[in-house]
Amino acid sequence: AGTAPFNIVKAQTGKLKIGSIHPRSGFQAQLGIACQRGIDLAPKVLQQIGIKADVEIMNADTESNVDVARARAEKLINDGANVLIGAFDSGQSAAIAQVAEQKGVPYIINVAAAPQITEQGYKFVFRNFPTAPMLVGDGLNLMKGVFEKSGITPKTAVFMHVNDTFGQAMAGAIKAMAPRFNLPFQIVETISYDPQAKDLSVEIAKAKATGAELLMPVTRLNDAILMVREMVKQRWEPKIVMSPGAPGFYEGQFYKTLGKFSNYLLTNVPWYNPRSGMTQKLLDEFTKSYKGELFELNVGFSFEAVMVAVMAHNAAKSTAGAALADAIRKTNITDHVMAGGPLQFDAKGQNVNIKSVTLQNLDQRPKVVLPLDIAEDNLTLPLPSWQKRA
Amino acid sequence: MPADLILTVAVQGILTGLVYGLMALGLSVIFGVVRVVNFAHGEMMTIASYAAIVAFSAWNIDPLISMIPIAVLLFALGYAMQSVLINPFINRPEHSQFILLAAVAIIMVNGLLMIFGPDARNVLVDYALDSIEVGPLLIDKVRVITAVLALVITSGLFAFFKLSRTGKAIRACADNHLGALVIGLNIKHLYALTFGIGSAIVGAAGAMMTLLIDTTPNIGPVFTLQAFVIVIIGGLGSMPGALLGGVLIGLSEAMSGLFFAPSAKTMFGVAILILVLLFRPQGLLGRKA
Amino acid sequence: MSSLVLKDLDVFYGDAQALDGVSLEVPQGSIVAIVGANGAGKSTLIRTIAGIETPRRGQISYKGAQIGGLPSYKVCNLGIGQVAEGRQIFPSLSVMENLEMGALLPRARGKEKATLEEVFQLFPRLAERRDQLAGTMSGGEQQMLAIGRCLMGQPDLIMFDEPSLGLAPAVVQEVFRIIRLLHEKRGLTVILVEQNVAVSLKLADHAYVLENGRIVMQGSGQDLLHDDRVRQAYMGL
Amino acid sequence: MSATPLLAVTGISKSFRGLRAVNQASLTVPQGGIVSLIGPNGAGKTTCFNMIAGVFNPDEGSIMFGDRSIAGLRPDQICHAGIGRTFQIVKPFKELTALENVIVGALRNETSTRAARKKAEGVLDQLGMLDKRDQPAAQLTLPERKRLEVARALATDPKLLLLDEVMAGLRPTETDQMVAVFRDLNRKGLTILLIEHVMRAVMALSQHVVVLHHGQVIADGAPEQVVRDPAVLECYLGEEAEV
Amino acid sequence: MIARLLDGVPKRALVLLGLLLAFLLVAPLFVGNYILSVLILVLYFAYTGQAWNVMMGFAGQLSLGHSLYVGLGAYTAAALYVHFGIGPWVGVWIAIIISMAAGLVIGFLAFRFGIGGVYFALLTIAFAEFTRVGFDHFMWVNGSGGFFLPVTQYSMNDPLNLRGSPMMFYYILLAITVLAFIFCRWLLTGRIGYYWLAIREEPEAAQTLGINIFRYKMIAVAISSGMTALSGVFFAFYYNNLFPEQIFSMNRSIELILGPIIGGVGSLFGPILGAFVLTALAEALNDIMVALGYELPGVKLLFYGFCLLAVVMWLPNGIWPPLRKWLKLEDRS
Ligand SMILES: Nc1ncnc2c1ncn2[C@@H]1O[C@H](COP(=O)(O)OP(=O)(O)OP(=O)(O)O)[C@@H](O)[C@H]1O
Ligand SMILES: Nc1ncnc2c1ncn2[C@@H]1O[C@H](COP(=O)(O)OP(=O)(O)OP(=O)(O)O)[C@@H](O)[C@H]1O
Ligand SMILES: [Mg+2]
Ligand SMILES: [Mg+2]
Repeated sequence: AGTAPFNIVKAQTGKLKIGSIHPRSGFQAQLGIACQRGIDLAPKVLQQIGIKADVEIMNADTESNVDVARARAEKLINDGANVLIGAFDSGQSAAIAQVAEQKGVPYIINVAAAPQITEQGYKFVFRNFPTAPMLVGDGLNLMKGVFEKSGITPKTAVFMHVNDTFGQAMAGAIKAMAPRFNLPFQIVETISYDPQAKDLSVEIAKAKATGAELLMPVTRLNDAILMVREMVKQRWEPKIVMSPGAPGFYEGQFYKTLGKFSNYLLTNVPWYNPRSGMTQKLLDEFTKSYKGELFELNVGFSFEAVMVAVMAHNAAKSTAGAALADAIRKTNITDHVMAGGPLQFDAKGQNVNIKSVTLQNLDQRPKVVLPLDIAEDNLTLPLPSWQKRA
Repeated sequence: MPADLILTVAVQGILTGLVYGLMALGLSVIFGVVRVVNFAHGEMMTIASYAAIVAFSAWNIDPLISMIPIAVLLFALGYAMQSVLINPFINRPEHSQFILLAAVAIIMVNGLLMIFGPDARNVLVDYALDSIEVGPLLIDKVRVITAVLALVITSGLFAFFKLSRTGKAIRACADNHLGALVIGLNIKHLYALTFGIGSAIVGAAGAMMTLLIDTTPNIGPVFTLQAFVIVIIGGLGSMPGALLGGVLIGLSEAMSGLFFAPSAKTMFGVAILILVLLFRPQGLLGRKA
Repeated sequence: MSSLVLKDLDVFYGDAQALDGVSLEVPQGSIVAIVGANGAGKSTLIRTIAGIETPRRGQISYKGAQIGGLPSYKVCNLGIGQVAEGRQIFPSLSVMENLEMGALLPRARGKEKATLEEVFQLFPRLAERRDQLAGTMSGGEQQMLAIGRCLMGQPDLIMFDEPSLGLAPAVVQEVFRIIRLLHEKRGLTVILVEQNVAVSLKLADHAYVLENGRIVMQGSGQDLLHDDRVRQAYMGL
Repeated sequence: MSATPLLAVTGISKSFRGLRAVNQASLTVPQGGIVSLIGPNGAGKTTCFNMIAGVFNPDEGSIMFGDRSIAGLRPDQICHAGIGRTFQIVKPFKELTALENVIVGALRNETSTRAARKKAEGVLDQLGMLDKRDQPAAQLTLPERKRLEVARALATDPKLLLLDEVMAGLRPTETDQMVAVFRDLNRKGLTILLIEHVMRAVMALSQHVVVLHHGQVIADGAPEQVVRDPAVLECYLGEEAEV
Repeated sequence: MIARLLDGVPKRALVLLGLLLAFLLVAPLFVGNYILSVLILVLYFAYTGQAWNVMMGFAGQLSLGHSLYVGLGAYTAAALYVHFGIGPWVGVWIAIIISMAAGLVIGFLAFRFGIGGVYFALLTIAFAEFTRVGFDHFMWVNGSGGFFLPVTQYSMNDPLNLRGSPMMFYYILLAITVLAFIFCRWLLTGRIGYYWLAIREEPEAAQTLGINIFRYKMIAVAISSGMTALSGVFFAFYYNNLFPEQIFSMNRSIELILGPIIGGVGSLFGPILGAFVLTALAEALNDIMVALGYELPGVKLLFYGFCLLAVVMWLPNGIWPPLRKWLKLEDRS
């Protein structure tokens, strides 16, 4: 239905046109640009590791806006994109998914955690990123590991989360799943704050007053910075600060801004496998191209999305949507960048093998401390006093 | 709930509120005279913040000092904006002015985005994370400094408008455009001056703000909205009103954050706004038109 | 000596021409009346002299200097004051503040106190109401305020645009008395635009008749007062 | 004069922040009459009008229209009761044409816009403004706008018309024309209460004159009688009054 | 009634209007999916702009919080559909009622207390913000987590449930827009139109001519909010996911009113023209940027800002009045 009779007949073979669609302006610009870096590096790195990458990348900017995301997706497809990759944000991704599905163009979501997107019955939509429940499940599991390894078992915890789409998805998942995990602590207070908050002093004062030993934050970058700063000012030192799977603590800006105060904070999050050879290649190339920028998960997942598309193209030897989608569904990449099992998609198009790691900020950069088989450094707890830091 | 917690939060709320008030003051001054609602208010403040950040990162100048040249810079920007862009719009309908300034805001945001990129930037002075202990209370040092400065600037401005010749002439212009022409006031200059003064205040506030929060090109609208809320609560055009409004908002946000859901605290500010508009539309300290 | 000389003035509002080749002279220390029907362009003429409208063509000189195209604040500061049509007071400022505003011109600085006394003498009502918001005063009171405010600026030449409009007959007489007084006692030059043609011609040394933006007739006040055409068209006689 | 006057104002007062603008003023307008309200500037004439027309609530006193009390009604309700008014400081609908301005008034009693248009044209014609029908009100001169005020009010078919200085700024010849128009309307049954400083019009039109001073009625009677009243001469007309 | 609608409309205008409609009717057959989706956006903004224009352009009440009505409409219809299986064509009435109720509450509060101008505008923003934060916590529709409508493969169109291809959405929206145009013309040429304009121009004078200004302002708010709710319903079923942060945001309110302001406030054709111009401009800019290979984020919006600026500077009443003059169509439409 709905296709125009005079539409150009699409080329069935040849170069794979990948439409990369991210929020590169507007309030999510920072993250969209990080994703874009992973995409831009991909063809070169893939060639280097011997994967034929006959691709052309077409870029589009969603302006952090759902309507625009949808229109840009239409435009990319109209201009001949064979695969779409994007879009960091759940709302925008959901809008793009519909367009892709309708036009029969495979869409690989690199980052976006709202579980509903892969529950809506799409045939052309794939996601190489965990859903919020997956994130939380992994996050809680790793927590137990952290307690065990450090020998510190908190009795009380405060859960603080940003009240946006992502924060609420995470809060929902924690509420639903925590009972099943037999956690040693009790959540004595849940504090949610507005994503546009410019000041978290009240929130921290409130949290401090509970005397909790564990702080579990679900943040974005800016509020993560605000939060830690406020903790320093109010001299609140819980034994452990550990994010169950949210951005913020491991981002470049976080380290730049907070310096020594960024250290020892923990995040359980899907991450690149530092032991993987492919990761090293990508990392080298990244450092060369973007001096001073931090290599993090958005870059990794975006790179992998291109890899999936490229390998599917190589396998299908076609750029036709259905053939590509079939090939993507059959994806099975054991050696890749992100930690976890082989890169595969289930019937709903969800990669279920992604595994989180525990990151700890040490020397002002994120280091994998758990699981031990890929750990880069040792876990250091409890959180040292703010004022005594050198 | 422990009393010292409540007290700490209240004090913090009031201090923050004073800085909010200063920020809103710029909007109020401009509206009070030029009768133009500056929808690019938050964006101008963002420009000031970036100026402070550049001054700090390039020459290591403390924002509390760079504040002065930045205020001058913003004064020039405001003066120019009024004389070139806004002046032809003085007698146009509100929606037309609104679009003009919305367009200016779009240009500013995206200009900043192009120049500075989307990353959050900030200024880290060595006292940024210090606190002052007052009995059982732990008060943020930066907030105390900025709040005091906000009070000083407001008083200065107040005196200017009430006592100085130019200040009074500006008020006359606001009242009757043609009347001012008839008695030989240089309206264009006075309006531009006002816009400049309002912008200079915004500039000072923006520089200070870098000590409290991180700056991204997109934070403008939030501040614009907040400034509106404050100014309307206090009374558009009333200078003490802006401070009062700021304090009320700061305090109500702090208290509602403490006693209710922090994520809903902006609702309380808006709720106060709605109540004020309904029962005292001219604002708490505003004069009836 | 002529203090104000207009030569071949053309003024437009958009495409519509309001003044068409207007030339006139106002001798120093005289009263010049300008009469004409509604919409003839009298107010436009005054606004143009005051620098509020810009002429498209023609020259205006005052005391020998070219002032055409100067902004209004400069013109005012040369000593050309006006009591505008519709009064144009500052409604939300007090009477006192309104008067102060009149004295902001550089040329009036330092003389505020004395002038204020004088104004209050002329208009005791203003002294009574000094703290009332000007906008809440009656039409007549506002007219007095407008004149008072203009005087605060120390003008040498005052242009009155329909000063009697909407005033009670006694006040109208009072206004004309004051105009004459200002003229005689202070030697002010006066340009008077009035619907009350009979009175203004009686008062005037010289008068011009404006029709559709053109000067169609001129002469001494007395001559025009007895001119049949004028009597018929403007005085209903 | 008929038994019940059309408008009977008894003892109304109004204060603004301590200033007593109208003080126990009373006046009556008989059915079919023309009454003038005169007095020095600031005497409270417009304020009286505003109370009759529902803009202000009188602090005290009663206003009867026929046998109905109208004090405290809203302006639109006053209009529905049958009183039309003009504003001293004119308030035209600037972006609408002269005709459209009058149509708004005419819709008060007409059910269709077509009928209203027809009626509005009639009213404009009556006031000699038909040639200005398609000009936006913003482009009219002040006297024209004053006439537009009258036309708009007339189009609502009032029983009583309140005119606030509609002759100001007119040349004597034009004043005479307006006087003729009002005489004509009056002959057709319209009752008029007017505020005017132009004595030429007051003398020519009114059957009865009320003089207000400091918010109080100081004289009330036939025109010739009132203009000779020493109090009126002193406070309003001036000694050397030439009418 | 038809006679009244056509009263005073020049023949040329009718012909041009007919041509435009014919063009819009056949356009989907000739354009690709992308252009079609752009046209949908155009119609969407044209319709919503028209709805806003009733309040601002006709009755003179500046609302900067129209996203409130879009959001309420969208959430109501979507929630009814998801939770109770009530289809959009039933849900839309409830959505309209709820939006109208919200509009009437705001209107009542504001107009009873004599709030107007800038103050009214800011009150509308305040209410929209208030509602946004409220919906962030309204778990029945999943709070800030976002509310998702089920999406299925579009194998066939189901207009009854508003499920189907863009083509279907296009024609439905076209029909709605045309009806709204006629409806507004009908309003504007009638008693209510004259009364609104009078209130817009000079409320005090309007009142002395017997107009109950409170009532007519309330009617304007009710009609405008109700019409806007419909656009929200459409939004919900077209995009299938709703986030309070986006649908109630101030940016959306601004986006909605740019069209009519650029096109020409108070005219019937202004909102439509404005929607065309703005959407086309946005798309064209995008193409130009891509063609130039200019990748700096922000450039496009920057340019957009300059274009807006140019329009307001040099065409104070929007594009339509001068265009109308040029087309020699002297009528208010
Ligand atoms: N701001 C304006 N814009 C457009 N036209 C104007 C403007 N002001 C005046 N006009 C027009 O210019 C002409 C001259 O107007 P002006 O006000 O000078 O007349 P006037 O002689 O003072 O009349 P009146 O006795 O009514 O005051 C009139 O036709 C008037 O409609
Ligand atoms: N809204 C108001 N607030 C305060 N004072 C007012 C208000 N309206 C009128 N007044 C005062 O009430 C008095 C009477 O005013 P009003 O307008 O009724 O006078 P008027 O007789 O119509 O005079 P004029 O002939 O000059 O129009 C004046 O002194 C005026 O200053
Ligand atoms: Mg004039
Ligand atoms: Mg009066």
